[in-house]
Amino acid sequence: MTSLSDPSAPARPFDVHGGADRPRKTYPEVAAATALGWLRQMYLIREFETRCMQSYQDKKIGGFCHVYIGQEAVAVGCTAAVERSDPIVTAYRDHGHALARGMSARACMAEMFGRIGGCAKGKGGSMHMFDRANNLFGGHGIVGAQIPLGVGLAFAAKYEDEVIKGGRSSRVALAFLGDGALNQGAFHEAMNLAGLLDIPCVVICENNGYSMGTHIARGTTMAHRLGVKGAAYGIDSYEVDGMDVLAVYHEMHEICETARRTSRPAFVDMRCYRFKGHSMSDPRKYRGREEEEHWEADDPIQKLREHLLSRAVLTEDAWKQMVKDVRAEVRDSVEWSDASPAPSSEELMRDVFMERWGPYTGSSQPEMLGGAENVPSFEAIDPSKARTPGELA
Amino acid sequence: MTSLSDPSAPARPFDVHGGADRPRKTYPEVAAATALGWLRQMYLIREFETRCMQSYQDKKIGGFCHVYIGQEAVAVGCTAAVERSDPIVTAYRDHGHALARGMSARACMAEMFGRIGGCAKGKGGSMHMFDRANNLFGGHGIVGAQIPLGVGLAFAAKYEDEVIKGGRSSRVALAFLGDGALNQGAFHEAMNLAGLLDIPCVVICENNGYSMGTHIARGTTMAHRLGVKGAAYGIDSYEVDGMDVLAVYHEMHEICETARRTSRPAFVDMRCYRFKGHSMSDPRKYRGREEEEHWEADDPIQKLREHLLSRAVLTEDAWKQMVKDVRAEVRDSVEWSDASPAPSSEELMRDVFMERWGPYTGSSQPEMLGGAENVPSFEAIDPSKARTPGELA
Amino acid sequence: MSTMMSTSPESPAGGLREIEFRDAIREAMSQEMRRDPRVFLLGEEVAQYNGAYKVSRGMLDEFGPRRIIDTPISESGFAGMAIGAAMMGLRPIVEFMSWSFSLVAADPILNNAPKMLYMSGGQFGCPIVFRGNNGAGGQLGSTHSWCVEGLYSNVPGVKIVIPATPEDAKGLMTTAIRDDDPVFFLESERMLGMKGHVPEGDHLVPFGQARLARSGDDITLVSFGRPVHFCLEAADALAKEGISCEVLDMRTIRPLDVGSIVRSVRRTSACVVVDQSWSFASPGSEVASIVHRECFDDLDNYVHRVHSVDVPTPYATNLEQEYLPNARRICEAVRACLYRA
Amino acid sequence: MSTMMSTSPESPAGGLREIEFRDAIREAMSQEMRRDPRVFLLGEEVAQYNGAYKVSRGMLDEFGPRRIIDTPISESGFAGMAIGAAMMGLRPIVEFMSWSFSLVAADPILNNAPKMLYMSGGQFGCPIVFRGNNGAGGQLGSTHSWCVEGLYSNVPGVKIVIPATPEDAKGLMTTAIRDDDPVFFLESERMLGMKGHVPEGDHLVPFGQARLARSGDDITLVSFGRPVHFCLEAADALAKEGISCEVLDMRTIRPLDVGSIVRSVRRTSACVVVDQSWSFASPGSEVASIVHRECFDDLDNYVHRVHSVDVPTPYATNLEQEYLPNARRICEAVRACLYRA
Ligand SMILES: Cc1ncc(C[n+]2csc(CCOP(=O)(O)OP(=O)(O)O)c2C)c(N)n1
Ligand SMILES: Cc1ncc(C[n+]2csc(CCOP(=O)(O)OP(=O)(O)O)c2C)c(N)n1
Ligand SMILES: [Mg+2]
Ligand SMILES: [Mg+2]
Repeated sequence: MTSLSDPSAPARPFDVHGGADRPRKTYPEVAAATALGWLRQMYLIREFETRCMQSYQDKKIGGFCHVYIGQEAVAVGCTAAVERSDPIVTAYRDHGHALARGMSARACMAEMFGRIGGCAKGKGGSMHMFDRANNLFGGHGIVGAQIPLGVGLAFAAKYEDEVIKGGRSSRVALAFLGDGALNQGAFHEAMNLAGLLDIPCVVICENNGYSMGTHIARGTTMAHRLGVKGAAYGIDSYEVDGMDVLAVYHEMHEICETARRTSRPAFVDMRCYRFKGHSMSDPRKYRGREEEEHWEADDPIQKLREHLLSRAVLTEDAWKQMVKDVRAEVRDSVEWSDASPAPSSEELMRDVFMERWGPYTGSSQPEMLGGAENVPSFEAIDPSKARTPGELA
Repeated sequence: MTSLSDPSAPARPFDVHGGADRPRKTYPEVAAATALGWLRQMYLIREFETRCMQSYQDKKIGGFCHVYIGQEAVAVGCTAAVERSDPIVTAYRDHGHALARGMSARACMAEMFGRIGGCAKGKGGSMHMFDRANNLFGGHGIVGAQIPLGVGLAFAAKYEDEVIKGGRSSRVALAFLGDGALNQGAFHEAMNLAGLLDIPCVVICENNGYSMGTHIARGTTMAHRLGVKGAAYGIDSYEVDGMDVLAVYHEMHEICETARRTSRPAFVDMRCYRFKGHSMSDPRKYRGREEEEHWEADDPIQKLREHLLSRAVLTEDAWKQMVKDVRAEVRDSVEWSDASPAPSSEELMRDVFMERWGPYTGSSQPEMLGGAENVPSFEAIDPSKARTPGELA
Repeated sequence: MSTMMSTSPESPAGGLREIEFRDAIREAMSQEMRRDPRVFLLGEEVAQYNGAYKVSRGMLDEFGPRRIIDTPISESGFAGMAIGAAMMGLRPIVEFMSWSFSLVAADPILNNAPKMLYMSGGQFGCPIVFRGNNGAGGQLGSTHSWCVEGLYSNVPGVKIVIPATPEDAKGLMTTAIRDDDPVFFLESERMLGMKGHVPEGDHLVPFGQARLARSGDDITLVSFGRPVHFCLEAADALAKEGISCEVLDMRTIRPLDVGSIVRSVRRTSACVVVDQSWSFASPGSEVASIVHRECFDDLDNYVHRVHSVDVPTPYATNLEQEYLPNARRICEAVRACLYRA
Repeated sequence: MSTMMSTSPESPAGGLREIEFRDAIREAMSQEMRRDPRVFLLGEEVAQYNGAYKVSRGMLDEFGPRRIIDTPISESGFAGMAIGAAMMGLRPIVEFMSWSFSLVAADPILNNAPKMLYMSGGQFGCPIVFRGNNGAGGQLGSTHSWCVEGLYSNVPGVKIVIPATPEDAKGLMTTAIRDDDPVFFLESERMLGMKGHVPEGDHLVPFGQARLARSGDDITLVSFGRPVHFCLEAADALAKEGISCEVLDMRTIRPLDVGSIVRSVRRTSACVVVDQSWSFASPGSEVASIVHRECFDDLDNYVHRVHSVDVPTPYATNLEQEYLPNARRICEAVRACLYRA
């Protein structure tokens, strides 16, 4: 990682011509099983997203669909660097985070198919992947809106640890955002709050160089030195190579452990690239094929695969088997989603209020915040009553 | 001025213990008439605000009333540093800017009295001083909201000069804000836009150390080095001593001329202090009398007065005369406002739409933007017609 | 099965003790904070300054800075932060110094809080209370006088509470804090100093049950929040003309106690809605539309409506008075509705 | 004295040329930009990308980057900036990629633009057009499917335009750009590809004049924007049952052509409002309330209303279809209103 907090560090222009030729640091190896696990996860995301694109063409998926191809190392490396009890939140390009966090391909795919088997019963859609059991607090569709939420997650974790349990702050939250979200007021206000109140939220800008068709330098001042965006709030900033899962894991582990220990926020300029268009309708005319090829040559999956092959942690046969397994898993998710019923008409009215329908406990019993006595809700007023003529007394 | 763009400059804690003991730069003298004019303007503001406080006690002024006492050098020095054709916009603590820009004490006072003679016919109130003839685009009540407006003023001036007239950008806009407004998303978005689009807006943070009862360090990260707030957008930042009108004038003149020449924004940390409470209801328990006395010893009016006395530009007699004149002017503004009628009932419905009532031309014929052909409005639809049963054909 | 209590100043249903509206809100917050460590308060000037309007006076001393939290002027940021905390299971109370300042936070409070449960398929609720001054204060001008119920009540997934008495302020605030869903709690700067009998200890007033503020036979006045008092004033004046007004204080407009309105209007056959928000697409228009639907054959005249005038809020005191609903305009509407104009 | 034209596809009142809805909007913008150098367009992806929905396709080429301006994702910032520019006398057109993203800009668009003239006592107007997609697209989910007229129409000082045909899109956009006041122009992603006859050259449609989309005798359907087409679909179906529907396309809801509604309802004695916003405190409730007021003695039944269901917008296609107003639900409402259910 390059600490960006030192503002006298040389400016680095956003590297539109790919990371392949960049000088690389070397990182410590990780256990074989861990590395193979990452490879499988990254490949699962890649395959999954490929199938999403196809299913979108097949009109099984509606609305907006933003695939994560090219950025797999970021979600996989970041989630590996923290505990599952550390809450995370992200934007609408969220399938990768969901799968990396442990959501089943079935629940994720069925959500996009708009089926009852989806993580949000088909009511959220592609941009809104939520997974309570895995502490994924959603994908969010409004650019920047999830950043204050992420700060709130870290605030709550710290509050629970310190105020309710009387112990020490033990968790960090990860808030992911795209580079385009840097220019929303929500980013600014959230960063200042985190810096001011010592909130251990790690704000990760997945800097893929573009917000839709806009190159970062056309939308964001100081795009070549994003560290100033953290420095403005006294928050330590780091640059991380998001095309290399080993780099992501090691750097993020150190950053997150520092945040955990000091109970301070951090800001990460995570350099990466989306290989596909912004969404399904984007012909990518705003960038050259040459630029894309440079970045494709830096494919995080290929790179890890070759690395593991070269270290004999992986064999060609094992890889083939992995490919086969992952493809089967993704195919299964499609078949399962096809078979999953659409949500019933009652679902239309459900989940508007807690008191009326109760929280969803379909797939997993959520861990509630501990420490607080279990306060019984005030006797519920059925809102349906309020809608029909009642009695005065 | 201290350029804050060099981030390796030493941090300067916000100087709660007054500017009186600070080392001072010396600035070139200005013409006697100019200096005397500033003294009179500053003293006019002081007297005017003192009468506002009294009139508020007398219940002649309602709503919120935020006086400018202590900060007079800022409005006077800044408006002196630019042309009257350079548009300005500010927040709700706006009487000083209005008077410095040339609004009559009568129009300003009558506005607060809620009378038809007020600059906005009594419909705006203390927080909303507008003066088209003097290119004052309002005081604005929502913290931070005026900053994007200010950027828009500069944008429009440049657009008119360059796109419509085909010439060169010739004006700057001044956007004033309080230190508390630094933490609104509007500040962030406006700064990024100005930096990105080369908009010659000078953003002036009147850093009086407090937003209501909150010391800047309790609300704003990096309060001791606000230059980072400009640097985050690639905008040159400056610190200026706002308790010294000579300093304000000279520094702001240079800053604004640079902005004008380069068509670039600038950010100014204008160090000052409000001698009174946030508004009429503030007992100022959040700061010590000692701190206040330190700052009061740095009174910008006293300082200029003594400076001019020492240089024999001013005599004690002339000062007494000035005091007398100003007091008479302020007294007159109160009497005039007392005599001004309340707005008639018709004013309640007027000025909601242009087409219906036409623009206000009461006191001055506003200069419209030149260059564009004078496009006649589409034949007006009287909204009152739409509110009563009409005819189909 | 809903019940409506008559609480007039003569019959201190709230007990003998009289406290201010602001104290009633504070008492509810403090009692709930003692009861449940997940509850905390944040907002501008709520802690060291004791609240811009002294609603939170003394709370910092009792609960300390970890639970009574001063924020910068970043409504969007701290509203969003509180929503995140609520998703984790905390129960934040967010003070907007004024609801007029909530427009900069419209996205988190309208796009996140009310939709989180639905978008997540029931996984993440949002037990949060947003509260602050709403409606015109005294001459605060165009930007500071919002009646946000005119805007926000269109949105499903929130409960909107507008208390009119100190007793209800406490009872509804307690209910709001214990509620598992987002609640918008709308106070009035003009009423914070109003005194009333307020029960000590636990006091809960359910949502969706109107209060019978005055019973009468000739016409039903439907209102909520501060204008309830204008209705009572008008009812007094009209009584002298022989017109007997029933005044319903809705207390919450989401949910709305349609049953109580309908039952009253079926009896009186006439209805005036008094709503301080602007008229177009307001809670008042909704009530009118509902009453026409439910009481179509009972009504002797269409539902008359009294609102703030459809212009930005003027500063001048005479214009502001003309702008706001007031007893005079209510009396006129009642007479017109009863064909006595 | 207002006039309403019948423009059905059979009678090409708009001329022979057929173009898409998006082209009609662009044509109005381009013509006005040629005519008046003060007009410019800004927003996300409007220039180099040719518009996220291709409404501004080719405009960068014609007008250059000084007048077709790409912005960062800073709705509050660029809306405020454009308002400042409008105060200076320019005439900005601000594209929100979707009105759903305007919530982060609620303060500038509701607190500044509509109040500037009033707060300044008539000194500074705000001639600005905000435009973009409004309402549900196809399965865009809870945060991206706002019908902002449900919220924003409560506010005085803005004009709200919701065109239903390409011809009107051009005519109303031209009027909007020449208007001296702030205009919210609400398009629908679902209709951008719709083709229609659109006059070449100057084409202005006045605000506050409804369009008679179909004439009929038994009942008046009042609608605006996309649901107008659902009404026409329902009217076709109901014609087979012997029910003759008049369909009014309001075109603008602020100002609202009350006269045309009233005249029609006085003749038909029955009215259904179809409004895709949520029901509570919506334009639909306002229309219902007004019709009850103006036609109290003419109505055979209360005004029936069809809205989106009062829940956050669901993603699943079957739920979204149930959620939105549609021809089936309109037919049911019409039959119920005419006691034919
Ligand atoms: C407030 C808001 N404005 C606009 C949009 C439309 N929009 C969706 S994604 C996007 C681009 C975001 O780019 P970036 O943040 O870089 O994320 P990436 O797509 O690269 O992951 C835009 C403009 C939105 N969803 N929310
Ligand atoms: C968005 C918003 N939030 C809150 C307020 C209430 N408020 C008015 S002034 C103020 C303090 C502002 O302090 P600062 O910006 O430093 O200006 P100063 O009063 O010192 O001139 C606050 C919180 C407001 N007007 N707008
Ligand atoms: Mg990006
Ligand atoms: Mg200040």
